[in-house]
Amino acid sequence: MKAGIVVFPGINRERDMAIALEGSSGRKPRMIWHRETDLSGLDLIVVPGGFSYGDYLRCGAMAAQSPVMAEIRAHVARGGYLMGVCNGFQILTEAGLLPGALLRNAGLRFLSMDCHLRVERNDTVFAGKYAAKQVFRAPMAHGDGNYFADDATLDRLEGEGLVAFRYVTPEGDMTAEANRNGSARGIAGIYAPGFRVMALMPHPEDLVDPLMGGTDGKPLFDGLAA
Amino acid sequence: MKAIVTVMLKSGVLDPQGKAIGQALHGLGFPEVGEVRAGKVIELELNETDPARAKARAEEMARKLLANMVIESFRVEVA
Amino acid sequence: MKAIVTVMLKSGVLDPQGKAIGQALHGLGFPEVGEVRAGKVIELELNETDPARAKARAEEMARKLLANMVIESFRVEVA
Amino acid sequence: MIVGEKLARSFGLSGEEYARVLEIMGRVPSLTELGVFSVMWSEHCSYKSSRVWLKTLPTTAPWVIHGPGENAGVVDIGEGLAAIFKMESHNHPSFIEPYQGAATGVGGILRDVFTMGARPIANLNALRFGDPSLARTKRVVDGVVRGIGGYGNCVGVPTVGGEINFHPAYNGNPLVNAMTVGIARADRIFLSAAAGVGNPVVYVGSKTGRDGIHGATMASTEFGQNSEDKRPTVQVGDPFVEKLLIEACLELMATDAIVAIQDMGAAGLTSSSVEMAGKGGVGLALDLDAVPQRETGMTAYEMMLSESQERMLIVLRPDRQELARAIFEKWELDFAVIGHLTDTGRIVVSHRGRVEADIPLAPLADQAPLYHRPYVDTPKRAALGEVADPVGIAAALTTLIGCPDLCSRAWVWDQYDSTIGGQTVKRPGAADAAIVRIDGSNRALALTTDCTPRYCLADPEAGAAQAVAEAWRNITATGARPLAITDNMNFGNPEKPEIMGQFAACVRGMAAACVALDFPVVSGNVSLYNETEGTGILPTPAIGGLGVIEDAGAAVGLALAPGLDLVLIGATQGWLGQSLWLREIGGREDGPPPPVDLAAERRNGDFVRARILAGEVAACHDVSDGGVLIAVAEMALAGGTGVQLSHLPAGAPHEFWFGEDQGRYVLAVIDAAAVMAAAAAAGVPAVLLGASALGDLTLPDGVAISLQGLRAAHERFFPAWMAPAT
Ligand SMILES: Nc1ncnc2c1ncn2[C@@H]1O[C@H](COP(=O)(O)OP(=O)(O)O)[C@@H](O)[C@H]1O
Ligand SMILES: [Mg+2]
Repeated sequence: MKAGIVVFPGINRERDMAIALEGSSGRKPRMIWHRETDLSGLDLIVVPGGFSYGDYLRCGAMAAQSPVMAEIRAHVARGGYLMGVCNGFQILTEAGLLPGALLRNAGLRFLSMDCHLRVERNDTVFAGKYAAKQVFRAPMAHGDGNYFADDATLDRLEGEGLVAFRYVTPEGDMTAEANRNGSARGIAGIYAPGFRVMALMPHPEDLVDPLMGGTDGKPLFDGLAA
Repeated sequence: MKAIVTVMLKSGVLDPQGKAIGQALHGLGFPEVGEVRAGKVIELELNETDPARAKARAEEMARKLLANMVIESFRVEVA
Repeated sequence: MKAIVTVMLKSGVLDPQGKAIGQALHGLGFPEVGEVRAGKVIELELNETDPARAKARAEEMARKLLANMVIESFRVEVA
Repeated sequence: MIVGEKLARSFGLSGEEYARVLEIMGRVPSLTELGVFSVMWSEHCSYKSSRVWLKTLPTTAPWVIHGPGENAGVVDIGEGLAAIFKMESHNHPSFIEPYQGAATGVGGILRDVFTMGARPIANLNALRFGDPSLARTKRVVDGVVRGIGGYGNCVGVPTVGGEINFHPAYNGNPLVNAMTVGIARADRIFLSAAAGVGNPVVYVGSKTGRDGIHGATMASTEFGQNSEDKRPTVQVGDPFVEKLLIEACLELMATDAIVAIQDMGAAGLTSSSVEMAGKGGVGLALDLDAVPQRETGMTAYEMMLSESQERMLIVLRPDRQELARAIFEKWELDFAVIGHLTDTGRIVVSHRGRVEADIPLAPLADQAPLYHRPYVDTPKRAALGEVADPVGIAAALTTLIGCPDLCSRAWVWDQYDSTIGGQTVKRPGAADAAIVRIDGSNRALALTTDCTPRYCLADPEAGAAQAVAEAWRNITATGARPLAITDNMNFGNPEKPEIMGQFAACVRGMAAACVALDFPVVSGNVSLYNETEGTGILPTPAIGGLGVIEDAGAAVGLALAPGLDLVLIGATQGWLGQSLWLREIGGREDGPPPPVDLAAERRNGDFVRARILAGEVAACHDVSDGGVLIAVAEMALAGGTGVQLSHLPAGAPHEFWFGEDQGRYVLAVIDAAAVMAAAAAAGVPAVLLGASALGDLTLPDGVAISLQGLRAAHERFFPAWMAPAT
């Protein structure tokens, strides 16, 4: 897939994302400054991590109002793929492209450490290179990753199979300890209906090189490379 | 005019910050403290002289940006 | 009773958040917005029936914990 | 305000210094002029007490591109690349407002590095706090850690290492030393000397407010009872603007527009403009009406002294002004031409049609005060003599590994983004030095900060040498080649001869170690007057070390795996003077610190590095605080692997296992015999300690200590201390 990475002021994991995408696809992704409006020719748009607009007011709130969001909506309406990571997840929920919201971490502190994610379904382009229920490691680095949605929304997400990844122990069990930021039902990432839009809080893009401690994140990007 | 927009988490949304503040206040010798809710306040100078219009505009700002209606509610005062 | 403590940065202290909100509002078509200041509001349920005492206690809480008096100031309302 | 000696004194100038101002000016200075002199001649900006000593530090090596004197030090790391790095203190602001003080400290040191053309790739910090049993200490630690994370995480630079000590001597004066490392092309380094009469002087970044006026003066005086009054000077940082400023500056640096560039740090517009013009030997005309202002009615005095954050001053090629403006406007930053260079040799500041300052630059710099302050040597400590072991090895190990100075710092680094950039090969806690690869290369930097202040108090010369040696050793223990250091000299009041004696001896000790280890000083910072009501801090010459390893994949960490032999490199005498064992178990801070044998340090380190690069070493850890058994236990915990110790020391067991003799490493190897033979051939002492295996940590006498119990003890302190009150 031809990929583009949207850069809002304050975004800071765009280079990590580019390295991961290029590592799997062999193609350099296009960097899209948030004032650009031409997204033609792209199959996949990625909204990466960082602190867009300083995370002031609410994480992702200001970026969600940016002009490029209209183009992103059009891209999704055309059937294009969209992925949000960390701040990208926050931006997509603020923009209403995904349901729910990301609240302050339950412990009220920034969390920077590896977590374990369970692949809830592997019949999507994002998770297709993982095994079903596979557990993989990913670094997380966020202050506001506590996924919230009302019960009806959560029930709908589960009912429609839209939960992408959950925080689990290395053995694959959901425990309070494994769910450090306090997310509702341990949700780390979700899909929009149709499975072409996906966002998650942790950073698989920072674990695609044995030198950096592992390649657990690589299957995700291999899936997107096809 | 000045508009003051107060944004609070909806009841039903867990407020760990409010809870932590409550616990800290107990620890500091304020046993009379019951439930605590933490929110945001945004004070806006508006180039606008009509209170009703100022209020309507501030409410529009709150709906568009200042509050996230999935988790928050807001109130606006003008002065 | 209920006490509402509003905590704002002192005037003169840089308010990066207020500044960013102001710029965003301009971009969203609210040119009438002038200076924006962002602060916190803490709503406290108090097991206390005397308004004067409630206010005095909430002020004490603000000084001790809720406000950082180095850079912030606060006001208390009781209801 | 009437300008005179009284006002000058309140600005921190002495009577003599004010007399010199009168002489240079030939008249009574204006308020703005007095402000300029007072900040330029403050200890913080002029280094008036420390300069004569700093000059004696070794600063050159074939790989040093720029030593001290620029915004940061620059070393050649090969492949046409340079590493640019520096450490800087934000001690006083962090005591007054821990979050903002620490945050703006990180912001300031980042600017020192990217102003030279480098993209910052790593942050570190060196922190000292007071007695953990004080509520105040807890608030300061919490605020400082949040502040460092709040700023560093937002700008997107990984925080990869640091150090933390506690001691009551820091109760009223915590130390917050922040270090930034950046990478630039060696032929694209930007300097601060202004040139080209007529060239525009441009202000970029955030607007100016009344923040931190007289911050540099504040950093040059002791705290008294009324330090609360100094509070309005606290600045607030905006890491979001800093991030934009980094990107905008790097974008501009890719063009040929910049003649000179300097960040506005302490003493803001004054020091940046005076230093740029002074270094370039030109004059400067500034028009303050053009300065972007956040507040109304600011005076010239306020604008010249404001320490508002996230601002830079640039001298541009005139034909590139519009190109530069477009870049800063794209990044939504202020951009204003506020003056131009002249041939007058003077700085002339106008505001609202009036000349508010007109000062000759040469005497402002050349006649800045320089003091040979009187000093007395620190008396040598009497030898410790025999100290009996009251508790036994196993109990001491569990106590020590859980004490505030040795317990796990995971609570701290878990709040710092250490992986952003996707280049962090060894994260905090994984190795003695953090390893950060250079994007697009196989090469990596090894980074560490070190100092053992209790050694420096007992013997400043040996203690400072030890700090440099430990930094060198931490880099060596990963397999990297140590290249250079930055330092942050934190001391008490230099007007006291005992304090000045500590300072002088520390510089001597550092210099000796730098020479012996080929590890020059390329940048640094001095923070004096760290005293509250007459009580000074421990002398704390914090060292930030940088090394390079050609193949990032060859770097080793400290995590143990099963099936390896543990070999101790370096001689062990069992030195308990100033050891943590003596303090935590013996209840005494006593005796001389361990001696530093620089020749042995070098020999042992070069031997260890060669073994690592030959692929003979699976894990390596230097022996420092707490001694050999602590080093072994840390390796075991990091790898989740037990150890069966077999070595029976000749002397008292507690001296062997907890002594803090220097120049030592624990290596985990597959072929101990080969390593021991190579050591013997190289004249390097080596002892087989035991072997790793799944299970417990078992002492030579068979006493088993469960890793689980050890881990619980190790990880308890910070989370328990910081748990919200219930
Ligand atoms: N303030 C801090 N910030 C980040 N990492 C830290 C901090 N303090 C300590 N560390 C990390 O903890 C580990 C152990 O630190 P330290 O006890 O100082 O090691 P050593 O004694 O070997 O120098 C190192 O990886 C160090 O970088
Ligand atoms: Mg160290």
